[in-house]
Amino acid sequence: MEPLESPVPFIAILVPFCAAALILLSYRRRRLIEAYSLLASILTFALVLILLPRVMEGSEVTWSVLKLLPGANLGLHVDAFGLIFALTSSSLWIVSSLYSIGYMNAHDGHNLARFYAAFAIAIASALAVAMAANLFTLFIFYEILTISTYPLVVHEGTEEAMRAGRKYLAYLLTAGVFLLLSLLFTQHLAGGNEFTSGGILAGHATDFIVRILFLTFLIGFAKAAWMPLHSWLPTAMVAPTPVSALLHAVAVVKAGAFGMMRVICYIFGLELASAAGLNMALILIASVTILVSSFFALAQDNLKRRLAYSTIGQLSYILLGVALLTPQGIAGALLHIPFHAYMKITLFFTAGCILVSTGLENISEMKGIGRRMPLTMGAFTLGAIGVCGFPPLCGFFSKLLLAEGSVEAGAIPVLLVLLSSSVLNAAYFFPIIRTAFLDDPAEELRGRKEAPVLVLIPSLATALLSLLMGLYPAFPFLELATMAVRALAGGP
Amino acid sequence: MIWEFNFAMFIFLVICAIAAITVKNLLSAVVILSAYSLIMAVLWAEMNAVDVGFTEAAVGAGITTVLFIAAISRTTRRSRD
Amino acid sequence: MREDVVIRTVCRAMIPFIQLFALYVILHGSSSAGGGFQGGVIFASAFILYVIAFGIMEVRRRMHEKVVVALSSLGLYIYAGIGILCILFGAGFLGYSAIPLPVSAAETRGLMMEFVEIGIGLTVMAVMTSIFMDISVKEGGED
Amino acid sequence: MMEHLPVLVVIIPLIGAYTSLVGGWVDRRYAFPIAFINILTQFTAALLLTVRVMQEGVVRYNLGDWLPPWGIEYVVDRLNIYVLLILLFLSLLCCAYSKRSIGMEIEERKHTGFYTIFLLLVAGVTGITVTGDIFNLYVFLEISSLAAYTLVSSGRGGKGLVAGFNYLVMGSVSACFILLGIGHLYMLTGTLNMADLARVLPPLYTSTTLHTAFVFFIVGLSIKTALFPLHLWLPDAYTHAPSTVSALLSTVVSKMGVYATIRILFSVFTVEFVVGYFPVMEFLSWLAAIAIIAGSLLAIAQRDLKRMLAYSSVGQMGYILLGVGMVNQLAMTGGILHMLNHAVMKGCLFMVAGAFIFRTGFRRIDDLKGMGKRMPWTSAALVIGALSMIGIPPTVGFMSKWYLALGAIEAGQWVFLAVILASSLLSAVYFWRLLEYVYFREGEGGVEGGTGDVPLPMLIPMLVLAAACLLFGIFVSIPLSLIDPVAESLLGGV
Repeated sequence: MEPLESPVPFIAILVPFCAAALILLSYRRRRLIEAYSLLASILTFALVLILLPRVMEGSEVTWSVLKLLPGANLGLHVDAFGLIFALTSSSLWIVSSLYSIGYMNAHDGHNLARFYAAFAIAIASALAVAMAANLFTLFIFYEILTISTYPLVVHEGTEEAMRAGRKYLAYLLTAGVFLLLSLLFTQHLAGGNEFTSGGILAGHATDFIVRILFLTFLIGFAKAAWMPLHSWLPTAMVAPTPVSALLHAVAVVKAGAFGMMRVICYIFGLELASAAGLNMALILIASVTILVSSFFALAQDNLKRRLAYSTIGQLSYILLGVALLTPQGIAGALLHIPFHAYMKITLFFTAGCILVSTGLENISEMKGIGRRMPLTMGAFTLGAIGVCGFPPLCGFFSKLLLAEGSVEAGAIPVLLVLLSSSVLNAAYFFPIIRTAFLDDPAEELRGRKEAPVLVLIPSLATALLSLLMGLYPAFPFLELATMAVRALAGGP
Repeated sequence: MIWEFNFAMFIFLVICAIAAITVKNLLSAVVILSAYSLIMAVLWAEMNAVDVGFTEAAVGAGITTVLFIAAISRTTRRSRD
Repeated sequence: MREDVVIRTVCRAMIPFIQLFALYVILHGSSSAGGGFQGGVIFASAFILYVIAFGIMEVRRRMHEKVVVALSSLGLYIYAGIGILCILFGAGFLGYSAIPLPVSAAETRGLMMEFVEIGIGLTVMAVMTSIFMDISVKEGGED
Repeated sequence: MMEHLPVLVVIIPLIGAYTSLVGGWVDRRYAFPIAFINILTQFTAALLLTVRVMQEGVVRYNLGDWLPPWGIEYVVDRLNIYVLLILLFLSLLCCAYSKRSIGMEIEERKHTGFYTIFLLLVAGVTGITVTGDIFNLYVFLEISSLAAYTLVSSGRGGKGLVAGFNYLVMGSVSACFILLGIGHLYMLTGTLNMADLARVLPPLYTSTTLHTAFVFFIVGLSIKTALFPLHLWLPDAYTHAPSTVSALLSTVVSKMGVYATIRILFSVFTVEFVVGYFPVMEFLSWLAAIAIIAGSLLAIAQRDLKRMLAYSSVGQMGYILLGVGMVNQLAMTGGILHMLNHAVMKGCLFMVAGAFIFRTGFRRIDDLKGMGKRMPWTSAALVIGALSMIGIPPTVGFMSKWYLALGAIEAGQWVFLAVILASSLLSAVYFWRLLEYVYFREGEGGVEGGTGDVPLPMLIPMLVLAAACLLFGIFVSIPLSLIDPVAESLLGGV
């Protein structure tokens, strides 16, 4: 079907930007800021939702924003592939806006205008990454994403936060330079950088150059937190919990993984990727990351850090899925973007709830917390089960597809990695649940109640959503993923 | 063009230049510089660049010297190095 | 230098001649060696001589610093004014011959050139004098 | 009047200089409005001239109705008008900025003189850009340099005086070299007209005299542009000059040196010569690459904000010269584009530094804690300027980086590519430290004295430049439409 020209994607990205400007201008009025933030999130989600039926019909929506430089357009193009990510981040923005309001109220937050504005810009950039029509657009917003999340990481203003911020920038700006390098080379070799299904590099470069380019791309997408370029992510956990939840579990890291998928599928092309042996390297990196990060997670006592290492492992699922280069694998990887997002955000939200109502961060101190905060820990349990990949939560489906994909590709070691990873996930999540529910509550927890409503509701909502997605995986994500894979295979 | 004359002038010029740098008394240095300019003016004239010679005489030997002296009279007379 | 009769008398005798010579240099700039710049410098040196002989206060009484400023601007205005006058008469900037004077084109050109030289001379004289005055005057006092 | 625009843009500030002197003589307060209106008029004239250049390609003007090889010819093509617009735009903003900013830094009785010399400097740089005569170029170079020396030393306190003196000495040495170069050329060819020179030089490309002249030019111009090992005058001059002057130096004065370099390398000597007969471009690009890295490293080591910006300028000049030195279309476009971009961002940053000094008197980066809250608009301008220097899209800094990097790939110069990309990381290091202090560290106690932003005359130019950092980044096609043919015509021989 002919692509549809429509400014809706552009407006969807513009809304958060405008919201950020409004927020900064009314920096003295707290309620107004919160209202802007919430309103913008709902509006953005609605706009993305408008796109959904069109894409489901099989049509693609494009909008050429601006011819920035010769050969480098700023353009948007929404297909099923990108819409999955766009839907995920925009829908989760609503809940995390609510959550931020509750969290910041409970924490007596400071510099709120800066916080909400940076948050909005980060979301807008993540959306733009999802809808980018070419590598250039993707790169631009990838960089803006880096910059706009920095104020969030150092939000607390402590010395530790500063150090974390510096590390964050050091990793991600360097990655940005590598991505720019890759972009420039792509431009130079292929004479363009539009995302084209089937790739644009084939026939323009030798295998050796393709491999080098793949390496620079991989370093460029260090936001995907593959090992050994992962250490910025646990460090960035000093940020306030809503930030860790949405950005470091969803938007930022997924932008990295998503970008890598885009590049492999639409710049290199699947044939070239398998011909040059790129998938083997990626499978190796992803497998190692999955296993090693799980062991790291086992060793963490700080809940947010444990979740961060878990995120690192789960992200590599996505890389692994795309590296299989089979339809099922790619579909699984695509599905894992929203599914993991819903589950992981639940976990982070609940970690924040615990922090808000008890001030605890370490797992060893959370003895019996489940009895005091049953709803919170119930949500946590759901999320944890999902991440481990057990039915009926949504995590099960993405892992199932990934496993099918690995069988399809004949990569049995990958299957083993996936299975052992599930076991390891269970190994680091179940002790928490056991401590929370079965141990006797500690003295200092006496009298503590549930978290404030504003932070509790989003946590429950995302937990329920991940359950619902597990029960009805088809709509819309599975369908979108299937469509995306079909489009990649060259079909209608 | 009398090359012997030019040569002599040139020697003087070099002597003046060196002297202007080496002399400790700034006032003397200024005077030597003014002599330098005058020789230079003569040399310019000798090279058929009368206009330049004229300027050199008026500016280099004339007004600059006065300005230097006025400046020195406001500061110390001896160079410190 | 205050009460030196010899210097004063000699200067009094010399200064008019120096100024005359300066005028000569300025006005003959277009046809022989010299010109506005050199003439202006010589003119300025006449003033400086005057300062040396009679002290700065005397000079300031006769030629106030603001007059110096005005003169330096006036010189430039003469130069730019003639240039623009040429433009107004339809030629290029400083295309003298376009100015309709009741003399031949070559004469007009020479005449205008003299005016420009006078302008340059004025500016140079004024600027040189003011530099000297600035250097030789301590804050508010006499040197 | 339209046909006289090339000469009018030079004459207007010249008249204005003395008018503001007379105005200041009547009343000190008149000097500023006269100067400002003057530059505004001149800018309008330049815009009109742009229209003509876009229509006619090249606008020629014979001074005093003398025909070209004998008389002085003013030639305005796209490169000229591009540089001219940059210079006048920045001069205009610096002038507006100076109204309040010089109040603290320059004694009041010198204000009239300040504007006079300011306008003389503008006249000088304008002259450089429009003239087609190489000796005339030298004269204007000297006018603007002399004005610059004076302005540097015009501030209170002795440091500016010393810095100005050092600048004077270095500048005069460079002027001597350039003059010697011109002398050699004249001796060889008997003409001073650039177009004429370009026409008669080719048969002489093997002549030793010509090579000597060329070396003189290169050395002289390198000092003027503060190319790395010859940059020593720059940090002090930029640091100790009054804030307006720092902004003016980094944007206007440095660009005129770069412009002169490009003109002489490509319009007097041609690409054919600098590549084929006297392979200096390779050497220049290496120097520029070293300048980029060294400038950035030195900037990291600085604690004084203005000094840091000064060293970063050394690096940024390297960017421009690197682009020019790689001798291909893309890199050349990048280098020339960076003239505008660097002017916009560095002007903005120096104005921000001036605003901090104006409000608090702080020069050291460590003292700027918590400024983000005390001076929100100024700090916002700082953020945009700094991001642009780092080269974050879609600011202007990214656009030049893009072109330069593509040019380096095109030329197969991997080292230069690495330098360009690494330097953006290095600038991230020193600018991010600044941002960290300004925004993310709380000031210790309330600093008494000023809170709140600087007065509007200082704030508006700053914000205009900050906006320009974004606008020229997003609508980069506007400057590119001027530059693309320039890069092509400069490289015509290859």
